[in-house]
Amino acid sequence: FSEEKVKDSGKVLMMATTTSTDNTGLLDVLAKNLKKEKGIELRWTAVGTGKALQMGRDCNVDVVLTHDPEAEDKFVADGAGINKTQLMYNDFIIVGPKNDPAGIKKKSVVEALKIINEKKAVFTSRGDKSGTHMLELRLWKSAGLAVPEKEKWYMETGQGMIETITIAAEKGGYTLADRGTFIKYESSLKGKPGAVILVEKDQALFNQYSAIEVNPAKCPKARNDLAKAYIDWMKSPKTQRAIGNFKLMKKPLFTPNAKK
Amino acid sequence: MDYLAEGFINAFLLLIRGNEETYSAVYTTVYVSSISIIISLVLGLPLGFVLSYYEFIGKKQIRAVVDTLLGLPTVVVGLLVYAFITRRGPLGEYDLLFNKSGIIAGQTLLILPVVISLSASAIESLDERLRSTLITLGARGRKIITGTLYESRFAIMTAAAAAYGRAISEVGVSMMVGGNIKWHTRTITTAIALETGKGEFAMGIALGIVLLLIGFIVNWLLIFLRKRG
Amino acid sequence: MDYLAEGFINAFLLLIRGNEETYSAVYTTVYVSSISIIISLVLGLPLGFVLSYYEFIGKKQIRAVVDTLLGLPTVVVGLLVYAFITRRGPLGEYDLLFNKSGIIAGQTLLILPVVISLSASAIESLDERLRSTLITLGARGRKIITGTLYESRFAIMTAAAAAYGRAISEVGVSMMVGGNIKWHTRTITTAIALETGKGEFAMGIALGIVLLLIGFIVNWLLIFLRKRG
Amino acid sequence: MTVNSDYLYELADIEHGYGTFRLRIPSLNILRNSSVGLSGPNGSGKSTLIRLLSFLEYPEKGVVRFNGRTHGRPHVTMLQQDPYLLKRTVYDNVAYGLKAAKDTENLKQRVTEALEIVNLDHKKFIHRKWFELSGGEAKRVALASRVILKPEALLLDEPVANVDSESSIAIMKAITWMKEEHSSTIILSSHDLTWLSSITDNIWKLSGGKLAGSGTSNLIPGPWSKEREGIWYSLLPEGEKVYTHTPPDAEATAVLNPGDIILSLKKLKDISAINMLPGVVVTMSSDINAGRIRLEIESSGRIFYAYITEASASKMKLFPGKKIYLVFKATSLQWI
Amino acid sequence: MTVNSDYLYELADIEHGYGTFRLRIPSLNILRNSSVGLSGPNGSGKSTLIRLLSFLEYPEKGVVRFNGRTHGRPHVTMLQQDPYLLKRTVYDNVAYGLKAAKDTENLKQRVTEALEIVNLDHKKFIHRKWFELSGGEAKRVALASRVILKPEALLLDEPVANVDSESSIAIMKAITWMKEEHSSTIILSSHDLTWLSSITDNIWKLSGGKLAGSGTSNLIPGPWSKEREGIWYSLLPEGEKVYTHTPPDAEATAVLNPGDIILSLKKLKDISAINMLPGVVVTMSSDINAGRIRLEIESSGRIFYAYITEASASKMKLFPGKKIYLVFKATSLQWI
Ligand SMILES: Nc1ncnc2c1ncn2[C@@H]1O[C@H](COP(=O)(O)OP(=O)(O)OP(=O)(O)O)[C@@H](O)[C@H]1O
Ligand SMILES: Nc1ncnc2c1ncn2[C@@H]1O[C@H](COP(=O)(O)OP(=O)(O)OP(=O)(O)O)[C@@H](O)[C@H]1O
Ligand SMILES: [Mg+2]
Ligand SMILES: [Mg+2]
Repeated sequence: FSEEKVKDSGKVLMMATTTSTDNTGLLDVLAKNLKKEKGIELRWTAVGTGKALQMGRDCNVDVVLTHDPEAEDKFVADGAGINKTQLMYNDFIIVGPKNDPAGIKKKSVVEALKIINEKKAVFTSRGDKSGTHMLELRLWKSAGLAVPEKEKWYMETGQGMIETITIAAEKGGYTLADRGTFIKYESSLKGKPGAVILVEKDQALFNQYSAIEVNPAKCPKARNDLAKAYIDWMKSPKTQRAIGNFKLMKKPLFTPNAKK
Repeated sequence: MDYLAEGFINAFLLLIRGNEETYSAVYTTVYVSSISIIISLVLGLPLGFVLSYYEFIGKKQIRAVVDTLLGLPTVVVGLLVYAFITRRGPLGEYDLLFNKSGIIAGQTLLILPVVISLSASAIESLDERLRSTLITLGARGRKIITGTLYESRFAIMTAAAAAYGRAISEVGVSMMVGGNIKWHTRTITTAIALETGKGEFAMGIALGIVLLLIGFIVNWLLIFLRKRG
Repeated sequence: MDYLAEGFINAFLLLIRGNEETYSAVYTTVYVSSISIIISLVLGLPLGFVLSYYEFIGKKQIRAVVDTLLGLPTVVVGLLVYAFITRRGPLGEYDLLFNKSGIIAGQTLLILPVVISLSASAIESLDERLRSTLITLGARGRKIITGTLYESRFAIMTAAAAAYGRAISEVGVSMMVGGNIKWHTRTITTAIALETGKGEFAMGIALGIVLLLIGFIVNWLLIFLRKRG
Repeated sequence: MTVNSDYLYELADIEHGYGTFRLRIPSLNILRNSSVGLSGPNGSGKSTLIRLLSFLEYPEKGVVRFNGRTHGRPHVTMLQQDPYLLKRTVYDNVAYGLKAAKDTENLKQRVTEALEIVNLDHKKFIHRKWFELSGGEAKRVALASRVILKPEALLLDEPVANVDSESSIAIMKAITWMKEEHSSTIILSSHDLTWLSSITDNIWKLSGGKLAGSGTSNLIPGPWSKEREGIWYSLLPEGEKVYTHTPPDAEATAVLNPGDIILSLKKLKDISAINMLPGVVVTMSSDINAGRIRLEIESSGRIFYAYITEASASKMKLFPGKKIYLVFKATSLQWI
Repeated sequence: MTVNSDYLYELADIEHGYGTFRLRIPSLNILRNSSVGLSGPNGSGKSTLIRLLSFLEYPEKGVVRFNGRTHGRPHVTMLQQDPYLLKRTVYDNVAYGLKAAKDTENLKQRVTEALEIVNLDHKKFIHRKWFELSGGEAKRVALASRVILKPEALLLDEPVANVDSESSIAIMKAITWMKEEHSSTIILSSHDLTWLSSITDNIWKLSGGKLAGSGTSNLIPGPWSKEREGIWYSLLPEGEKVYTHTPPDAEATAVLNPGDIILSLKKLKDISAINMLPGVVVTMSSDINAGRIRLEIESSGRIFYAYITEASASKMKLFPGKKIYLVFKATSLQWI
């Protein structure tokens, strides 16, 4: 088990993050740079935001990178984390079948949700307390609607983004997705996607990513030094530029917005 | 550790308070895996018999393939079935995807190797004199199969228990083919995966306990069939 | 359907071109599951022997519990192990989480019931005269165990194959306890889960084929041990 | 269809074997409704031949014809040497064959009868499980489950090994009854020649996979060593020599017909017979051919069979324990 | 420690059974370096007693003392009635016990010797697999794997069932050699009383789980019916009646000592003995007690054993097949 000793002696930073950062390949690029520039080895486990925060609470990681502002604030308020730092955002979209049977194309988010509710069009929900799911719940609220949990047309998939889009496409329904994953979805289907973007660029659809250090007071074994160094490095102009330049299918995925 | 205690309490509450969501998942789990196990036994036991009783060329190779399929990851089975029953697949028109019948197809595929391999092994362990006894007593064809299976009934029951265990505990097929759709195709295991993904570890444990309870009831029933001890 | 064909091609390319990531996952898978199976056999075979050879009160009940544990979902095992080895858990100080040793612990827990139940069933199917033969030939203690296991060696090998299959195909423990960390705890199955999560179904199938190849090699080796046909 | 309707079995040019063992039978016909015994040392091929006759195995070369056809499974039933009981009750074991044949009329009563035939008290045994039986009881349950089928050919491999003497008589009577009432053809193997000859029309002796004369022939196996030109000998276990003329090969087995042996109370001199072995009478038993007595004589660690008439027995005052000489010519040994 | 060093086994107040069967032995002692035979009908408890003596099972009541102690496994070895070969080669089967005892000096040679003792050609058999053997060969391999252990007590349950006559002699000699050279105590069961009495010092007869006299006693089981006051009878299979005085209960089994039977060529009149059964001599064999001949006489479907001296045998011109009468008194029947 010799290689596993590295974790204690060397500079190994353990991070819990959401699947979107991992699936897009952004972290692979950043981790390579971090190793080169700072000599820190970044290891991450990609899970839902809920699970990522729970792993932070359990002191199993040193830093978390997530995208659910409310849950993050609670995490900090509970004393599990410190120094929440905004790093970047991407945006959400509503996707659906090309022929758009409910007719939500180019509508605002709130209107689109109202129409879907009215027409009882199929809508698939992540239903997994991920950042995306939490945003969706907030959106139903701001549309003045109760979450249609028990409606037949409202399907909770309890799965990842790709699966949820896939299910929506199979069922000819709509869903809320992050742009990065959707680009990935499009690319894997080689230009014959079962769903297309119908609603986008709405202010309400911004998706903020933040990093939080796990509280060293609660987790004495956590490598807070590395966590701090990592966040500082993420905030640095060079890294911020790298985030902005990261592209998939020639489309940028994330917009850096760390405060100087 | 807290999760464990909390999990036990939750499991208790779920069952006592009659949590509707949980009962729906329990129903789906039992329904889907019971049908899968029945289909697998009906198909698998005769195949296991053939694979152990007769001598033919390639027998060992087939046996190695079946034993290899014991290590088929559930996600891969899920993917395979998905490829066939997706709308754009060859069986797309039957609307199996995201339905219980899709899960049943996948689980059957998954546990068929278990039934075949373990029943073949059970029949191989039988006394060599059984074959000649059945034949000299005048058994033919189907009678030889049923007679042989009956002689190895205790080991066959273990094979069935192992296959059932694999069916109720698998998550890859149910997730990929069933889609974990609430009230419809959500099984206990996909619910566990979901809760765990949400970070609700105690709830995951609680559902795990519920699943084990189901398994225990099934195995307890089997004990009454194993009269001889 | 397209991605099945594509999957085959990809599997071929992965292996031929010597994809480093894939080899790392292959190594982790083989390393972790080999150690798990060895530990499980060392612990499980004697327990299986005790559970079938001796008569004692509660034997049937224990057997029912073991058979129930065959249906333990991998995620639940993952959660259990997590609860113990999380930094705040009783074994937190040993730093097992997100390490191979944690996965090994979880897989061992997962496949131990398989080894116990199937080996107990194998020993139960043995001729009743074996016991008195070993005793009258002067075997005592450990010699009786090894003698008995040797007599049921073909069925025990099937038990081992089934347990190995369960270990290399499981994803819940590796994901929850190992964390699917690239170059480190990523196994083939967690890689498949990742690729599938990304929608890279062809890649998922490709990795599944790689996994099956490993299983096939292992089972092919076992065939040479099964001399008698 | 049948070439010769007198024969139930016709075997031609049979060859069959495992490992180094070969059963070779150029020709053997078995008359319908006869009872044939098989004897011979361990490993001589009795069970192998019985398996071929019951169509459990098919010979590598040659054919076994049953009623002129090359298969006969439904009309033949066989009791293995080391029978196996199904893991069921005695009743279910005995009834199994009839149930398999869907012939379930009066089942209970027929099972009861079959148990009585093998001398088992049905009240005591019918509900026992397969493992609740002693060795001889298990053997008899297995026999009952064959007898109940009333087959055209009944093949029994050592039916009375492990069986007590009273049940042996009962089984003997049951077999005779099967032969007479149901016209069954009976083929039996046994090491108990007394029992076997009391029930069979004739006995075939097997040795090393070959038919070595009929009846209770004596076998003298090699190796043969040269004593002088034209005279070879084989050593008996305790050192006496049996002489013959040049054997076909040094490992050949010779057959000595019991009828060719002369018994003498004294050592004879100046006679043409070269073999003169000292022996002790072990048992005397009545032969099925009335008026003849079968003797088992131990000589130099080997049992020889010989026949004697009742008249000469009382003239010679022969009784078990008496010392006598076995006299026979070198040319009496025949090669197989 | 040992109370009486002459006895290897001391059994007191033994009770043991399965289902409805009970073995009850109030007392039984077995002399060191003796050879004891067990006979009796199927299901009489021979194998059960042998399992107790080999410490494979422990009695429900009472104790089996071996050298004064209540356990003796390492010094005792037993051959089951229906032996099981380990799934290995013949060599590994025979060598297994010595390897288990870590006594591996000269192993190869000792295995070879053990095979020769049971009359198996080691060159032919040593490398065979367990399934490449005929019934009698398998039995002898199992026997060889016991004999090789040279135990203090050697228990053999029907060692010569399925074994050919030449090997029976070889086994008989091997057992005698074990007894003489290794001071082993030998306990054997068999249905072949001729063979058994040629090798044992005395034979215990079992019937329904009880010791029913020693030697080759005749057993007459119930049920008993009342003929008239003080006279009851039991029916033999073919209708003859055996008379006795009032039995203890209607199901009791009576023992008739062979020495109490008088043989007569004619039906006798006006004698005090009430029983006069017609019978036919089946076999005559020499008894280990020289000068005595053991007779098996069939009467009414049952075999009776009787003894006769050589002198009276030749006076009566007795030979197998002869019709005679068995004469004995009602009071000769004893109850067990
Ligand atoms: N499966 C097998 N593989 C190899 N050799 C075998 C096999 N079965 C039997 N033999 C050999 O074939 C020969 C004949 O066996 P068979 O059982 O016919 O003898 P048998 O006359 O019935 O002897 P027994 O009196 O001991 O029952 C023996 O030498 C035996 O060792
Ligand atoms: N496991 C068992 N359960 C119930 N009854 C049994 C069991 N084993 C033996 N018996 C019965 O116990 C009695 C004695 O059996 P045992 O084997 O000692 O007889 P045996 O004298 O050796 O007979 P055999 O000559 O047939 O070998 C028989 O009536 C048998 O049916
Ligand atoms: Mg045989
Ligand atoms: Mg017995």
